[in-house]
Amino acid sequence: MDHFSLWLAAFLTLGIVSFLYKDNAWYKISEAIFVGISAGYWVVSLFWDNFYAKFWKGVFPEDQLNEAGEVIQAAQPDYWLFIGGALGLLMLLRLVPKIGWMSRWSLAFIVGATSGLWLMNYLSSNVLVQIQGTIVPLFSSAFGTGFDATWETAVQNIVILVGTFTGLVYFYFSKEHKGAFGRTARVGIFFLMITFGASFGYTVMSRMSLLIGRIDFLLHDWLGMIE
Amino acid sequence: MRREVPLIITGIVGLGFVVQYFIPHFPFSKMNDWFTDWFSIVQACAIVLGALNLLKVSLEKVAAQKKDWGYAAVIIASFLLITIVGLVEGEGFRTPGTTFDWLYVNVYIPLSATMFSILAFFVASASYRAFRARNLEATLLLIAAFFVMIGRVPVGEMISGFMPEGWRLGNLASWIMNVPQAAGQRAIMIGIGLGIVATSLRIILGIERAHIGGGE
Amino acid sequence: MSTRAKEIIAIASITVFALIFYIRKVTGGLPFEFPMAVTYGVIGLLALSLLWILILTIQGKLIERRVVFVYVAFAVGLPLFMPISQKMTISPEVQQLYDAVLEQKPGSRVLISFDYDPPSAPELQPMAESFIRLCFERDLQVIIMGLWPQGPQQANLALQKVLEEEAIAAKNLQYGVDYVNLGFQSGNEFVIQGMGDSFKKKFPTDYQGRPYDDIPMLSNVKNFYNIDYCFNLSSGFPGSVEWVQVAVDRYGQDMGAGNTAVQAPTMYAYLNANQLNGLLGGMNGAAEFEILCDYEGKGRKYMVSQSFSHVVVIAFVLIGNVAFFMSGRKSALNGEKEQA
Amino acid sequence: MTPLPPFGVTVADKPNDAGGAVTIRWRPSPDDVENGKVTFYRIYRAVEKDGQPGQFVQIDQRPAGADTAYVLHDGNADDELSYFYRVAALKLVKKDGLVVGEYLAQSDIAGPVSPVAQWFHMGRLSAFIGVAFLSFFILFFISRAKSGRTLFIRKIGGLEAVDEAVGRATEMGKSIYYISGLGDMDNMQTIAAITILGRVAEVAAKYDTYLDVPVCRSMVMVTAREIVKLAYSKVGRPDAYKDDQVHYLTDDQFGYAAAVDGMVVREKPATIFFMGQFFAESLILAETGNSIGAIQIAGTAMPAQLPFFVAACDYTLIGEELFAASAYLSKEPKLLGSIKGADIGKAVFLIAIIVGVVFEVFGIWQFSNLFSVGSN
Repeated sequence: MDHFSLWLAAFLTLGIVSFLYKDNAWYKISEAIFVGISAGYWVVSLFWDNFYAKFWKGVFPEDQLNEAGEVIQAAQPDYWLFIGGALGLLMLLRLVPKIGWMSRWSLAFIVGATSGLWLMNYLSSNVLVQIQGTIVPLFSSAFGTGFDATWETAVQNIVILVGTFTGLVYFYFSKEHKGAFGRTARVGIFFLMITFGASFGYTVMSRMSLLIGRIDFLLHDWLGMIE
Repeated sequence: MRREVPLIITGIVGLGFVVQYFIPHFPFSKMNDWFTDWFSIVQACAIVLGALNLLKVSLEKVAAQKKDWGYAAVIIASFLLITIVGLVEGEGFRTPGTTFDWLYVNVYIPLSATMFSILAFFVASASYRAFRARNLEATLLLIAAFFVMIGRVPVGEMISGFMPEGWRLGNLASWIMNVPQAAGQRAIMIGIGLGIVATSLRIILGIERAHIGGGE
Repeated sequence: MSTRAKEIIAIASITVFALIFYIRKVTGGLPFEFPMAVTYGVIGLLALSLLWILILTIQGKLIERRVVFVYVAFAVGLPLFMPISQKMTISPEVQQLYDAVLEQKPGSRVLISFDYDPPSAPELQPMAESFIRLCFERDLQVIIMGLWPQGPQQANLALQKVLEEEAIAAKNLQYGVDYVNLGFQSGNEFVIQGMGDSFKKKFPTDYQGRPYDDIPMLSNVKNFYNIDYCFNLSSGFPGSVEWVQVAVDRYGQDMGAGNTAVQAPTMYAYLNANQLNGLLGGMNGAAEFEILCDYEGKGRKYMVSQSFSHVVVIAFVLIGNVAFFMSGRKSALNGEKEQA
Repeated sequence: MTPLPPFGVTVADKPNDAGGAVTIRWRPSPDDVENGKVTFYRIYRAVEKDGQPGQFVQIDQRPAGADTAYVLHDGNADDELSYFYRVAALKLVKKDGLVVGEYLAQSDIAGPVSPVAQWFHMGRLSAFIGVAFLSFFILFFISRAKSGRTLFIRKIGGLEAVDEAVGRATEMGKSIYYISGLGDMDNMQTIAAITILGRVAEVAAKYDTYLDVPVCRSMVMVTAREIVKLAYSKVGRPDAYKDDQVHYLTDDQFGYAAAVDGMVVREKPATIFFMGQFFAESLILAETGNSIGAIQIAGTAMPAQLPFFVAACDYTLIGEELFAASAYLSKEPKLLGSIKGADIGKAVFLIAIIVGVVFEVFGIWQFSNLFSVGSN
């Protein structure tokens, strides 16, 4: 990196960090550049990656040529993409106030497709597979071996079973959390809290490493103070 | 027309995408792929609306010379700069050596990496403030966080080095992650799955219709 | 003095400070490293100031968040100057991943998906480097792709670094024969879905625009059925979750993953259900994997700072709680909001 | 030098697919042992012509070393044609890293076989039964709710607080922020968040409190505008709605976080809602909101972000609660019916877990297979 780009990157880095002290002009400039640059970045990416590469090239593909300029594979336009183009066009009708409501068709399509897809994907991956994973022989080390598990494995299996069961009870909405049911749900909350605590603890590590990366940039790449 | 047509579209399309899961035969086998492509095309069109809105709001600020209008001008300038550069440079805008790539490496990356990294500070201040053993629930949260944090770093191994193999802090952290944590995670996942099933059905059946601007 | 003037003075003094060191660097100044005595001194100072914060907190003075911030900055920054290293034990899920790679016969095809961008590089880049290096060492064929636009660029950085290494350079690996970078494809999980049908359809050309059919090592690769092992480096969506849901659940692919520490807890459920057969979680996973692969990467160097920062966070949690109990559980610290 | 060939080669149409794939199975060559002669298997295919195989062409090469059997899916087949296959064991002789000799042993020819597309994925029968049964319960309770029976739903803390939180903003004369996360409209969490926005907007309009919705996806902006506008007119204040209440910032995760952070510290809203899909920016946003003393209500189905919201917000909707929220807030019987229906599904699954575990303990494994989901 040449001097200018290093200093520019360092300027912007410190500008964002200065927000920690308080909101100030340096941060505001960095923020404004960030918003502008990133919005533009996505406009450009979506235009080339999605609109051009997907739609344009899909509908008007070029023949694949070999080095001699002969056609090895004739282009096969994918006319299904026109549906996508139509949906996109409908979306853009927002710009015309009178018929802007037509963009709802396109939204309706997207929301419908998303609902259908997510319904099945989550039912299988999140519900069925996880339930199957919970149904285990508690006391055997491998399937069909009877009651030969070490006590550690047995405890582990039982804790997972109890945690999953009580946690699900907590998410049961149509019954007041009172009495035995309420106590079960409370155990479920305990498990949820342990889950949150553990993933928080685990996350701390990740967050710190990001900072290490940035400090490494400032002290190593920019100022050359560390190895 | 304005309300009914979108409802019918949502219902039919939703049902179609449920059915495709079970039918390996063409054309159902292709629906998934098609939707991805279509969605990304719609996304590319829709961003025009967002970008114009950003420009409009910023321009209004500059025109009215509202407080901090100078920063709004910076937004407009940097947005136009990278957009024009990226569109002019063509399909290969990401190739190393282009102006777009220069902006990406020297402006975009430092900004987003730093914004990401200030999380480290927030994590520390949140732990200082929020993790108090106020009640049993909060205490469990705290204890789990504590053991995982200490067990996942070599310091934990040093402190508990005298313990027998399998009982050190690192093993305890792994146990918490693999057993109670995984159990809680599983309950959350199953709950989310069922929540999504119920919400999807509401949408497909047209009971939940806010997204298309329809009330009762 | 007006706020504006203060701000200008602050920026100016930072600039002067930076310039001094920058000129020093440009004129060939060497990096600093603390001698051992200074190292212990610094650690002592850090500990003393923590004690001071504890005393303040017990007295009921909730220290300002900015003090916490400064403290974190020092705890992460200073260890980078210290000449110390740490002992580590290998977690079973890391070992599992390593074994899974070792099980692959030479010539097997490994698909690596780079689903992250530069901000997550501190954690994932060391994993990428040591994993690719291990594959090359074991003579596995490496196919690279990305569901994030910047992923394949990160892959190239890792490749470059690994290929420069003597032992690997001696193998004289050829692009297109031993490894290939298919580049980025938009469409999130549906790309994976499409790859179950045909790789070529999703990646008609590689990163440089070379047609799929022109790449020798891909001539027998139609879809997942021709892939022996799949590895995914991810820092969010789309990432390992989607890979498991589609490539593993739908196509029965064998798979391991490297995740940022944030994502890792979610992945344990999949690890338990055997949907994954190996996991590297965060910097720790990266460092452990480096040890297994016997590779000197940044992971282990960063681990020292990591440990310090952990101790600091743990210390802050403890301080908060000690003060909370000593002040009769009802001080201003009682989880009330602080204004800063 | 030549190894013994593999044997027991069988071919069949690959089931449960869209056609175009054939499954080839074979048993290892007797020489396929550790440090044995076989290094690879080569798979050859020939198109059927008048009942006879035509020219065999190599389609794949697999490393040797499996224990008992090999399976390969040839996904390059054409439904219109029939194929023959054979597998060869290969010994490579290397010298200084270069291949100097190849010894091949061909198996018997297997086939012909022709790939077929199926109309139902048998492996997904359990998912089919699952969805049918959940839909039945949900529909049943929706129709019961329509007929006027009241349904009990337990209190959800975060949602009870919505009125109070909006009321506080009104008292303080400050605005409310609604952050709908990073997801786009192809994400159920975002769709759920947007429907909750409708209910929050109604309350805000009723109290005449300014609702600011900075978004990071254009399509979400379009949808959110529809919803907020509708909410305002529902409570009879269509004039108070302005399009720019819902405004786009940038599609970028941290660009968005930087901008929202700036807005929060400058305008100091009294109440902030975080609903939808969040990633790492969750804590940046929530801590900044916390630092200005705003009341914060969060909800997400991203397990990794939940702890941060729990730590920095006043109320947090956990996972499924986010999806139940719009129904809960609307108090509409039909919507509540769907929650009840999903609950019954949950109860059945809970019982199934217990029953299943008991079966497993006594060595009956078929039950848990009911929940298996077939892959492609």
